[in-house]
Amino acid sequence: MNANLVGPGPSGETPVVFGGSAAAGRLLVPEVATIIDIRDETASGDVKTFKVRMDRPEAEEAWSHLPGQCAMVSVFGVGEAMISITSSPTRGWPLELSIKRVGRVTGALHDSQAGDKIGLRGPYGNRFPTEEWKGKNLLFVAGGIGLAPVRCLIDYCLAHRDQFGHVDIVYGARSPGDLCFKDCIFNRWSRQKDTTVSLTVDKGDETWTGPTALVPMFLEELGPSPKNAVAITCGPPIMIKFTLQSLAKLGFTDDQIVTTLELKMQCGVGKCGRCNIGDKYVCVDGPVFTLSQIKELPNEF
Amino acid sequence: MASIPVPKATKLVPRTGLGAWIRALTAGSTVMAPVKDEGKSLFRELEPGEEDLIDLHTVHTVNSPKGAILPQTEALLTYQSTTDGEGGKSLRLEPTAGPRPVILFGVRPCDAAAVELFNNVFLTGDFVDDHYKSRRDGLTVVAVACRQPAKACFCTAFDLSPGGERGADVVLYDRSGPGRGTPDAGSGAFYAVAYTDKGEALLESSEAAAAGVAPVPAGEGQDLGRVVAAYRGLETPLGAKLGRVDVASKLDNLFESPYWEKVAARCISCGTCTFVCPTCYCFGVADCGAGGGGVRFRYWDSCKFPQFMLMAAGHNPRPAKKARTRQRFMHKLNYYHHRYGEYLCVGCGRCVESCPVGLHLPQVVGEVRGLEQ
Amino acid sequence: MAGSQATERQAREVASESRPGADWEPVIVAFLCNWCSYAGADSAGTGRMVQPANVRIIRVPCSGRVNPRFIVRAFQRGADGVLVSGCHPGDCHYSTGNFYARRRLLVLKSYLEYLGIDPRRFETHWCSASEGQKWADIVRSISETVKALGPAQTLAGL
Amino acid sequence: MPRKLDVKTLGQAQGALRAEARRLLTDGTVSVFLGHEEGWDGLPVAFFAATPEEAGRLVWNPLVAFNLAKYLLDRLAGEEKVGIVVNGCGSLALDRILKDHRFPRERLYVVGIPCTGLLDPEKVLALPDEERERVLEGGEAGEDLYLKRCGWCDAPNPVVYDTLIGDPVPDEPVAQEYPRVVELEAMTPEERFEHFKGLYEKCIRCFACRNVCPACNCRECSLDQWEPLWMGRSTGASEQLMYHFIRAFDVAGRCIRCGECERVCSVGIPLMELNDKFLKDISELFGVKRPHVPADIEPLGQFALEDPDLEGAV
Repeated sequence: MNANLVGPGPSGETPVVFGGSAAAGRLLVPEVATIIDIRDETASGDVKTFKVRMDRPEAEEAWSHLPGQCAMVSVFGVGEAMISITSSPTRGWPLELSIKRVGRVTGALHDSQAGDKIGLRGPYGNRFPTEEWKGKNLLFVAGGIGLAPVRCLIDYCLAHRDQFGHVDIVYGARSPGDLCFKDCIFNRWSRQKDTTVSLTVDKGDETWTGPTALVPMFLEELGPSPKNAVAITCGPPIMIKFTLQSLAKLGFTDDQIVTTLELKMQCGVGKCGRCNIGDKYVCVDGPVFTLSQIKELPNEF
Repeated sequence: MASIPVPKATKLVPRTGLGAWIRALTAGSTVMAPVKDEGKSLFRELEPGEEDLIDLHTVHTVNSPKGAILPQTEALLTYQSTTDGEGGKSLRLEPTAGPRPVILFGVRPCDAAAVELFNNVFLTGDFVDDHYKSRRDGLTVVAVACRQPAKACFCTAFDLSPGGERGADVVLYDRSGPGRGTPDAGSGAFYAVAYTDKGEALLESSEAAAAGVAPVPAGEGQDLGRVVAAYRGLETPLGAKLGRVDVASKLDNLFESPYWEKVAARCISCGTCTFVCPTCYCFGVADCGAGGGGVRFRYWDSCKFPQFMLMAAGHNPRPAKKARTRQRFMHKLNYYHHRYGEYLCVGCGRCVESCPVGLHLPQVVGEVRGLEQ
Repeated sequence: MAGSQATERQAREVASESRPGADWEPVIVAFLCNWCSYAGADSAGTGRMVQPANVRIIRVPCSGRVNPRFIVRAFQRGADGVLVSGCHPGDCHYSTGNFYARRRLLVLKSYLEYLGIDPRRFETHWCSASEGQKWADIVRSISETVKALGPAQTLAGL
Repeated sequence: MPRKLDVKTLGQAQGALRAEARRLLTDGTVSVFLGHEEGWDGLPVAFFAATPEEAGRLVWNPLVAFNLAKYLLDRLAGEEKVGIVVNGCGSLALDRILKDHRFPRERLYVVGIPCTGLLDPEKVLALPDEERERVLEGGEAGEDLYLKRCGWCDAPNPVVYDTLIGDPVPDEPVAQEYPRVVELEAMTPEERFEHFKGLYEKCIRCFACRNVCPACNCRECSLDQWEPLWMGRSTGASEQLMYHFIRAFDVAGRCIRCGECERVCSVGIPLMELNDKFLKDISELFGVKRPHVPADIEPLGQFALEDPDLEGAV
């Protein structure tokens, strides 16, 4: 192996283990996990859902995440990427990660098969403040792959159905083929009591009988009430931008709007100094922010 | 001003005994020290027999000693994946073993203080970076007080001093006190003051005694106090010009200032300032390997590089030099201050000396003071 | 850039095979022009000509495609020798690619020597599709040369 | 038609430069003028005058060592016309950018000033105060105070300009020699290998040498790519070898021998040892007399049927 990996610094030629800290479970060393199933979410295959399990049962037991949190996923030889966890903690293992093919790590994941080994560490980041939402109506607004982090939250809230008021799910994608989690949006969620699912696409096809509208416009047409409500939104930046305007038109205040952010991350634990917006690190202080929190941050995003 | 800790031990080290003392230290640890290299002074690992190359005269090594706790490239783990006859796959991860203990010999008080600023990042919060921690735990810092601060020095602008002990286990003070001149112009001996248990152990060891590290002669105690105080009271040239840095809260309102565009125009987006800086700690993580096995390592990265924030899908939140330049100075003077209550700078002056285009922190501090809110 | 990705990957895989030992065999990376030399190597193979198995072939569209950094990279990743072979000057499929290559590689060869890399580890040849025998001779000759020189520890070991 | 302004001294040149920049900014010929101003510590730093008043801050003295041409790449977007001041080597840098088609000549107004030599800022700063002032006022300076590149300069007069300030200085062709390369060539391969290894090991890979180089002007640098990963992100002699090879080879035949890479290297790596070898070889192999002067087609961008053959060459 390359002898150059120590660089100008103390050479590790005769390593002495001290302090007992060289044991497993070190911060930046992932757990080994296995991909047990891969499912295409979209017609074009650019989004896939990976079901993964950790190889060590103790590690699975020690793991506990809450909606909004993320996992650092490794493909060895390629790298690591921060991925939002798509499955609700109420559903246990295997963990589900829905991933769009965008770069090197996600590309390598898309190229892998069931049985392949990956690395997993986390969960990282804050979470959606669900305990603050007790008794409130929930409005979920998502676009495309933006449903991934929200799906975990929706399942979590529906598992604790009695704690919340009406649940309204507004979801859109570019085309019917780009709608993710078809089982959830067409079957599972709308069967829950007091839950509505409203779908739209930018451009329909011969199979599509539903509305064709951009998510923000569609949302304004639906006209959900801001009264005693929280809006959770996630999607591509351009959709978010206009959705926020639509929500404001509908009367939602900045405190009533929650979203999740993403930036390039290398450590996920607030050390590498990369994912900051002002003095906040998205990895440890986020990814979940209310709109009023975001407005306090420098406009660099 | 923070109160001065009570010394754990004080000794007298003859200049002629330094080599033997360091040789004794090298036996148990890796010693890193400033070494003269073709006109430049560089911090690097001392090979056996190089004790006499140690350069205690040049105030600034070109590089900072931060590599001792955050090497420019540091292996985090090794991985090896295999496939058995039936196509079953397995992956083996081995965290890298802890490093050898390191003694940083002859660092300046500013660089010693910088180590403490790393602690804020790597050892606090919900996560302790144990790769860092094992290096930090194994680190002993022997600082040398500055007889004559360099032109670019401004540690005093951050409440540090040429004789300060922050981050140091032992500080060596030339017995003759601050002053001009060549390395040999000193008195031929250092007062060695240990401020920590680690430092005390270093001074009290039998190896130290064998090298001539001796008790301070009776009756010289007052001189020692006077000498140490003189070092602590020393002013720095640029620090005197700059005064105490006090721009953290002012910068809260200057994120959108057109000033950043102006100051950034000169930047050439190299990483010199970040790499020579003793307090810049941002890093990246990458894998290197072939045939299913390899090493995952972290490496120094720089917010000055355009790719620093580039995301996989192609979005770059800081595509312009303006945003990147602002990030570096805001990080040091504002963001870090918000998070940890102090500035991410120790005033060593390396950015002043090394920036190819003369764009550095004291200048920015001075100019920010003059900006309208 | 898919081509160069493949190139790098191959160079790495090749490199990881190179391990000095008692039964050490040199690893030689050969960049062969698709139109002449690759076909030449092919005809050497189909003609059952005896040739040592040390050469790992990477097919490129033209010797002019061979960026000098490919060659340094191969050495850096542990190759013991590198070979570039293209059409004879004047016979380039793209009419002039190998003339450009000739200039560049000439400069490179001198530079490798300057950097302290034994120039005998790097050869350039012109070999046409019909010259199967010449290819077999080239392979034999460079294999023997590099074998005599021993493992190129220098760069990979840096 | 180029303008010519008569001056006798450096001080007059500075005055004429300010006046010319003021004129250009006032009549709207240019919207910004690239020059130098006095920095915080007295050394000139790059300065971008945007108003006629700001033109008064421009300086011209023997310490203006920094090539400005590369800053033009920051101003590619837009239509604005840019003014720039160059001396001899500065104009080579500018010509490099122009010949590489990286900035349109039509958007430039070039003020040229013949050069009588540049001093090494680092060395001048280290002088005792009085001596420094004397030298900066145009007094005699020892040869060792000059920038290394002045020793081999054969282009003291700007090769591109619209206005020339002062008379061209006597232009004696300097035979290009590469003494350090010759010295290294005389060593054994093992000695050279060890020598360069030491050089790679010292490198902190800050990219200052790349970023300051007027010939390193690609839109996207291959060294920044991840796919393919030309240079690993780990540091150490091996990757640094790759870095310095790629950097030097990519400017081979286009290097203007300004030595800025070497001057800005904070750890003091003599990078011209790498660049000069290419210059020397290109000169010898292909008969190029001044390989550092930008040409319409660079030596490695062309070929000759009678080029030496390679096959079997050792």
